Amino acid sequence: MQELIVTPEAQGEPMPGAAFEPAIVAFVCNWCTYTAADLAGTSRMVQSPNVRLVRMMCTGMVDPKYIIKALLGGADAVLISGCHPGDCHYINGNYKARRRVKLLMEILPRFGIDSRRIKLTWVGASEGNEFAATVNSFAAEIKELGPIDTRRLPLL
Amino acid sequence: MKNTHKPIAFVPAPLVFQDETLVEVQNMVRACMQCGTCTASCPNAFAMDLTPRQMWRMLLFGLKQEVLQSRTFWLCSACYSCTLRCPRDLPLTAAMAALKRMAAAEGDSANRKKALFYQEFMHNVEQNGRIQEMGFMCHYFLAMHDPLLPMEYGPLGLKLLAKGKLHLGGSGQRGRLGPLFAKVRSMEGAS
Amino acid sequence: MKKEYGALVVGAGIGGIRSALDLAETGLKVALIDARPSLGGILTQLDHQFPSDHCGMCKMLPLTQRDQSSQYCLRKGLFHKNIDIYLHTELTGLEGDPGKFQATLRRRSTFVDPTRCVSCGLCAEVCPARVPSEFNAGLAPRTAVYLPVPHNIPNHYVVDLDNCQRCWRCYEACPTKAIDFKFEQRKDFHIIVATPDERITQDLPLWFKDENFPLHPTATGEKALELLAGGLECGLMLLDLDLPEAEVERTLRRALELRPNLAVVLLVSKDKDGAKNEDEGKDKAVAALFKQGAREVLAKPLKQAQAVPWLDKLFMRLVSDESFSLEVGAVILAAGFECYNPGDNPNGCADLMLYGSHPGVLTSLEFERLASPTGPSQGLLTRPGDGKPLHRIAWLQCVGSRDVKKQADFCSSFCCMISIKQALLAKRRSCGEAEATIFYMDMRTNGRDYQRYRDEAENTAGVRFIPARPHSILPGPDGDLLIQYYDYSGELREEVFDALVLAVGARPPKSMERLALAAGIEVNDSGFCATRYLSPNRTSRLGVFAAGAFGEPADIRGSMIQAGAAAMGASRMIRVYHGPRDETPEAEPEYTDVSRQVPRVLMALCSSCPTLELNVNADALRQRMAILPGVVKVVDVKRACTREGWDTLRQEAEATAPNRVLIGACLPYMHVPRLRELGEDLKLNPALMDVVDIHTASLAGRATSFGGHAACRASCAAGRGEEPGASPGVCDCGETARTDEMSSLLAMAAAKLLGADPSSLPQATPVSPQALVVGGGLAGMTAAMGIADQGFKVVLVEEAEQLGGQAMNLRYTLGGDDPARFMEDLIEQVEKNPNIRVLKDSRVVLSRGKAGRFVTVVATGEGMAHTLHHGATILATGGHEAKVYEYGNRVRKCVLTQLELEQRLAAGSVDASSLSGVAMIQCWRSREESRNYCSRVCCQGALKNILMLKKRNPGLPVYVFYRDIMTTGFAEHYYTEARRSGAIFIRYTPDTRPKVEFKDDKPVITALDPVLSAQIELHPDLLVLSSGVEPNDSAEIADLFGVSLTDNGFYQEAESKWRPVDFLKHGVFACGLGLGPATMRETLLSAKAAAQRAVRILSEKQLSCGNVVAEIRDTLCSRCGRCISVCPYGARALDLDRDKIVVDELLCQGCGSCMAACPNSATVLRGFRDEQVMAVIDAALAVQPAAAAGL
Amino acid sequence: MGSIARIEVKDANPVAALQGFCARLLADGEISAVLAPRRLPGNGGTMPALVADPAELRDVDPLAPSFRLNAARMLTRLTRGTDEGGLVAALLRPCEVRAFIELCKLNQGSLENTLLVSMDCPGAFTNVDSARFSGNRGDLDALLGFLRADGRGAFDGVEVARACRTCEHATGAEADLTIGLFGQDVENGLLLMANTPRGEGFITRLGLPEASDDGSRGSALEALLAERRATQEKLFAETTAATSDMTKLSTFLSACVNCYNCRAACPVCYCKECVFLTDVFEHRPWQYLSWARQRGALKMPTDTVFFHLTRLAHMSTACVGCGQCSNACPNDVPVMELFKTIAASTQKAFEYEAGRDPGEAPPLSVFREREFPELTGGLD
Repeated sequence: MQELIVTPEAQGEPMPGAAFEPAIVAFVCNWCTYTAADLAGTSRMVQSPNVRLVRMMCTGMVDPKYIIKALLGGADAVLISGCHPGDCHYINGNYKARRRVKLLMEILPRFGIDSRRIKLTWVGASEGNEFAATVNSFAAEIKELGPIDTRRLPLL
Repeated sequence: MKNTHKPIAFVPAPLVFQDETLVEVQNMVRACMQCGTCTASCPNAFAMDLTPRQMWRMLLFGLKQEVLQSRTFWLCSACYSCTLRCPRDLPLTAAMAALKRMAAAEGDSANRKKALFYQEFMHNVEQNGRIQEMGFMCHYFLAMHDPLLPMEYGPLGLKLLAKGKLHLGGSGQRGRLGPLFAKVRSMEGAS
Repeated sequence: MKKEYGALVVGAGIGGIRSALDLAETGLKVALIDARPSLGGILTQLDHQFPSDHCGMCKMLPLTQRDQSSQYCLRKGLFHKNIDIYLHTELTGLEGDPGKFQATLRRRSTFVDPTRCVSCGLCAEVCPARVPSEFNAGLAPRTAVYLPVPHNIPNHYVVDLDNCQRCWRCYEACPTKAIDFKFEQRKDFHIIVATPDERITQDLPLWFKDENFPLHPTATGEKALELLAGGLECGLMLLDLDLPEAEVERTLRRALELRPNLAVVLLVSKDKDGAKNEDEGKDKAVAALFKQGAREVLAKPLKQAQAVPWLDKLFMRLVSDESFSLEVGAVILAAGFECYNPGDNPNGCADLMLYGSHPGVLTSLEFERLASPTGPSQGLLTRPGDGKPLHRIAWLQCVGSRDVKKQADFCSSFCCMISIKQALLAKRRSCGEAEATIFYMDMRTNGRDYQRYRDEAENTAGVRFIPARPHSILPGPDGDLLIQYYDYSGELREEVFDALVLAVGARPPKSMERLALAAGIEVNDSGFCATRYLSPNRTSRLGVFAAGAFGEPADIRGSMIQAGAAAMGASRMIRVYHGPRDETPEAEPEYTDVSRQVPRVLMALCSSCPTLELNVNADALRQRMAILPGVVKVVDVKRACTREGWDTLRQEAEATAPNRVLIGACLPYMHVPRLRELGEDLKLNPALMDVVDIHTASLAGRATSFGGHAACRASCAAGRGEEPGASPGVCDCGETARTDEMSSLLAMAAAKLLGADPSSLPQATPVSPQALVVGGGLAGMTAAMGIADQGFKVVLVEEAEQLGGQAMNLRYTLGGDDPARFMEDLIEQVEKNPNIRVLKDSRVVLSRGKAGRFVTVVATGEGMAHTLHHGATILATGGHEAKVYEYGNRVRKCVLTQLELEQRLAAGSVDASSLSGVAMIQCWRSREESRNYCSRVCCQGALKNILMLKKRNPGLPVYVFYRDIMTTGFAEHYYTEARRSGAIFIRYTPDTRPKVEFKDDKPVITALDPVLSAQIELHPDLLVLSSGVEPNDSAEIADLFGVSLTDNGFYQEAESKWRPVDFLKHGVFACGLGLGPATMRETLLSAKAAAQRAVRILSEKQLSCGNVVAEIRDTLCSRCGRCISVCPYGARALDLDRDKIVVDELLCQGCGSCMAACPNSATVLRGFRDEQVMAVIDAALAVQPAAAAGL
Repeated sequence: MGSIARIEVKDANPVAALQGFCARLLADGEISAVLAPRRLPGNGGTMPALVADPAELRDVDPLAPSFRLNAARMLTRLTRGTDEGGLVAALLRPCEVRAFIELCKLNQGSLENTLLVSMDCPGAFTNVDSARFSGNRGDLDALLGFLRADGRGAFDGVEVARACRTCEHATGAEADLTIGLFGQDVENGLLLMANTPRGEGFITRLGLPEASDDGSRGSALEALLAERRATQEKLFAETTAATSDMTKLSTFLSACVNCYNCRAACPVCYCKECVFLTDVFEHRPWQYLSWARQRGALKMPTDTVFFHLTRLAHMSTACVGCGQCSNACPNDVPVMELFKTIAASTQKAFEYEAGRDPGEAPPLSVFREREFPELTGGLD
């Protein structure tokens, strides 16, 4: 029986007293930010465990429907992180990402999805500490913001 | 004394290479790239009317007379810090000394007067084997033909006397440096 | 077995990497070595580079055949199929001749086994040594066992033996036993001590008793030789010079015959009061013995505190270091340069600049580290020491450059631009509040876009440029700096600054003498490698080439072009001596077509790394992975990174015959190259395999301690009063969180693999092995020769009636070469070369196609039209001297341009001796709004003419009005010569420009001399204007080939630093004056670099595209054209006659912008289809962190 | 404003006058056919028809307040690619003109091959109501009554569609020619105004008598627009309140059955096949099961809110507010209200107005180096 759900506890009641742990999907570009993430990982800058990195070739590839899919699929927040403007391996991928996130920032907050749940940031290749700080502070901010209300919705 | 050099207009001399003495000094500073390190490192620059850098510039332009009128090279007390720091490795202190010699030889009466101090000083050392301040001062004041000059140096002289710095007279070293001066003269003669 | 390589590249900085890539992409095997333990040279320490103030190193990576090389940030590391990288390795000898060199290399061991080290950092925590870190330019300390560069992957620690205190704590602390000092080999490392001195024979055993080396003291040489003859496994022999002279020499010779690689150390008694000549005798003897093979000298009398560590380190060196030799066709030296250290003496300037004594005085490299997020202050610009934020910063130029007294009569050419960049960086970091001041003599911004960069810094960002040279830097109030300087008008100024950055120049690397000796090349008087002006990429030895900044200090763009030229030289040398590459390129491995099969994923978890078993609930993980959709088997593999581990993986894979393979291991980048092998064995396309890093996840939320869950479980159980080993119960050490994270990482990777597109790639496009070169000037001809000599056909199209172009107007060069004869030889070679077909008086009419398959129509003078099929195009349309119609130029006889003067002097029509005075005006109508760039050649042109004039008439007064003399590199020497010859240089600014009138046909020039602030009036016979360089009209050529131009009409290259001769449109390259103003030397270099880039395409029989490439599902496409405008590489076009949008697989770099622009995914990116990404998002969210699941 | 001409109306029948106007257009050699609303036999209301023979113009009734579908996509098919079939004149409502301009920016049609004739749009009834309005079945008096209401037309209490009541682009100034209705004595004459050079050319060619706008049209228009903006504000407020969080949004869209009719009717949704119909959204059984297990329960069909949000992201910057989505929705989901509200804010954010200017590039096809610093917290 093929089964995507991998945590038996998923159905059962959550551990008593366990605090809310936000689930964050991060779309990171394969060049600068992924290097910073590796750097943060190998030099042990403690990162919150509930950020899942989805490696894209460039932030210019992040389609608005991925961000909507993540938020509707139960992600409490979405982080899009790419190279600084001018560093992009594909010349101008990050400029496109900025416009698409601007469009989503005009649409989704009107439906009660807090604008702080979508974050666009630039992280350079050697900014391991910057990446760790961004991820940690983002996770803390979302943790305090609370779970997104789409998770309970039967309507996907 | 602030740099009172007033802007002058000039037409650089067409062929600058006839005057050998000028050429000799020019060759010392020809490679100057006007970086200003010499002016900046000179402890006496505050008192100079032309900064050393401007002087080298005028020298290269062939403005011999204007250079000789300035006091800059007389104020050089040969501390060699400019030569030490010049990024073009130019013999700047030697150039200042050459200018002093040139001023003493060809300069106008004012320059010759300024050279008197050095000539009397050397003459006194040659005679006495060491500097005899009293003898040297008498000769110098006589040569300067300026009755008021001793008055200016009066207070300084008394202070030196109090400290026992003035050697009053009579010394066992008379004429001892004679052969040295002779040798130098023969060498200068030959060069 | 001696390894064979096409080329050996010495030095893996950006110059070395560029040369290696340029060669490797043409199919040659390259050995890339570097003395440092890490890749990237000085660029690992620089995060921002002018003129774009951004990094961009990854743009060097290959564009076609992308999957043969690494596709991630170069700071992490480099992998290419044809490049083997040897780090910590030096060249010790080079014999043989071009085509068949024997290079002997010595690899200094790092004492850390790369397959075991998981870079957990425990060894560095216990190491007591503290040494200034080279990576952070001495601003922060590092330990003796350290991580050379934080970003590299795989990131292994390295033991720096020279600073190691041999306390062996790191050896004990290492959890995976990766550090190996070879203790066990001490007992059979026999040491023979041949010395008559009893004191030594008694002391040594005492001193070394706990070092457990077997010692064999012998009184005479013969006894020592007997021991050796008796088969003693001897590692070291100490030979005392107090033995009779002849005996010492005989013993040494015999010993080396018996044991060729025996290390012999001479004991020389240097008693203080010994007579002088006795020492000389000894020195001569020692020198002779050295020639015979003695290794080192140890001064007697020996002291225990000094002898024991010395012997330990010698032992470790002898045992662990290895020396090996390679057979190579050509050698490229790219050892780069080192920054001048103001602190070193004799020629340091620390006393003047308070460097080292005042924390506020930094070198530019230290400032760079301060500004870098991996730097000591995590990128905050604060003063080392008291941490005061840097607000008022001063830069001082030419520290250690342009300084005869410091043996540096050259200009390092990059420090001016670095200072401007750092000033802008400081301003941006402080949102504009920081005040930046640059003290300079000549601001050398002579790159094509550099003048605009300086203007922007000066006018918009507000950086102050002061033409003065501060003389004394004094400690100011509360830790600041007091800087005194005389400004141009002679006023003494004094300002207080927080920090002073010394723009340090370039120095040859410290190992330069050893390298020059080893490679047999000559060094010029400044210590850099000697290259000739008209063959700039060659060193003095045939077959050995100079790349990057090794020949002459150069900025990144210059290094890249030099590296490309060196690669071309090497590639031509290899092809000439090896003949055209006969062996066919290995056939493309054919993979079984699995597109019809249901996806079956084999998941292999590398279970051996210590953190996995301990920190994660491994069996829960395996059980969850087994029920993932598509996963048919989950297997454990022990140490996947070793050969045996890999074999077990292969057997498992052959057994289950999956059509997807997912490996969970540490350091994925190390395994990715291996997938290619696995793919060949399993006949499965490597694109259907993936490696995911589970090691970092296993450490999440846990510092570095390796207690792991077992220890914690015990403590948890104890805490709850149960006896240890009871049922594992709930424990809060985060094990469940880590298991969740790891299973979601694996689930995500599996989901991505499930959606991978198994259909075969679009078939490779055959390449027509011919090149088209447009423009027959110096650049075009050199490029054509470069390609033709490597065995490819070239068509050279020239508009004019004969070849030569602008370079024909030159008569002599600064270095005294004869360009005219050089051009004649070149033209003759080009016209006689069988591979080159020259079409004169002809123009390109039409061109279509893409990299590898261009079709161009060329119309010749007689009206004939040739259609040519070619794989690469080089645009070398060149430029000309700018037309200046002011001040009587072209009207009056007494006004010339520099070029005309040069031609007339050479032809003798201008007789220098008859002249009474010459005036020159530089930067005439250059570096101003209409032509806001420095034309780079006119300063050198002016100096050339001055020196020629002065040679013929030393007394001739020459006055030069200039703004900044742009003589970068070794041309600075001629600026000094010109001044020494008597030329007077008068600086002017755009608003105090010299005025020119004419009185009885003679120019009269009035101008202000800023030094004397006096008006000058000159009456020269001749006025010479430097009018600068303009590109030829290439607008038509540009849009024929689909490339763009800058606003000044030069070619707009893909990236001004990292791809200086490429265009964004792949397959089209540019070189020569068309790219930007350049001297003959630079034109030759850019032409050779462009030739090598073209050969990169022509050397492939067919060009296959990368795995990640865009495809179009035509039925869904409504031809709206949004994907065409959004593609940065112009890889998509609307095919009008078939009314379809088509993708050019070669141009497409797989960035995915088109996919996000298309609303109904009519265009998809292989490997990142919408379903795949959405499945990955689902998998990421499916694993709810336990607490939140039930909400 | 270009030159103004006057269309004579004989025996108080403006429809016949416009039919005559179309006949004169057809008579002009350059125009090969006219696309105009034509009355359907039987149930009343009009559908666009491509009339080539002037005789067939008799049933053409551009003034009828019936707006069954947005003709913009029709016109793109007539004008795609190079000019094969000669010029087509199109009598369109303003929202249809603006939708057509947006589609031309996406290379779906071309402005060169058509003469756009628009009018002061009095609005139209929803499909259901328009069938019951006698004016749509040739009752001239009812139609005249409707026209005289200057955009506030109604019959026995039924007003025009809500989309029209909140439309502030009533003048069709983006077309080549505009027929002036507001504030005119429709029984005697209509204005014809030229907005573009091509319009000017046709006016002179048609030789209609000169006319001058005595300002009555302007004031009538001003009054109407003020009213419509007020209703628009009310609509926005109402919709924003109704969809202020995801739960409210899901109830707002709960009647949706993923029939994607709103996408089919929408003129600016130009995709051949919506991505939600392609294989991208054909989920495997185990996907549905895992979503259901994750949430406990799962409304089928899925991807409803996802579809509407994605469609908002794709075309909210191009939405012209024509209301056809609500018109086409079988389950009366207030789609128009949602899309018009969101479109207003996204277009304001990019300072872009759909259909305003053919030369203005759509927001997501243009990217600049330095913009929207607030998005990344001023990070450069």
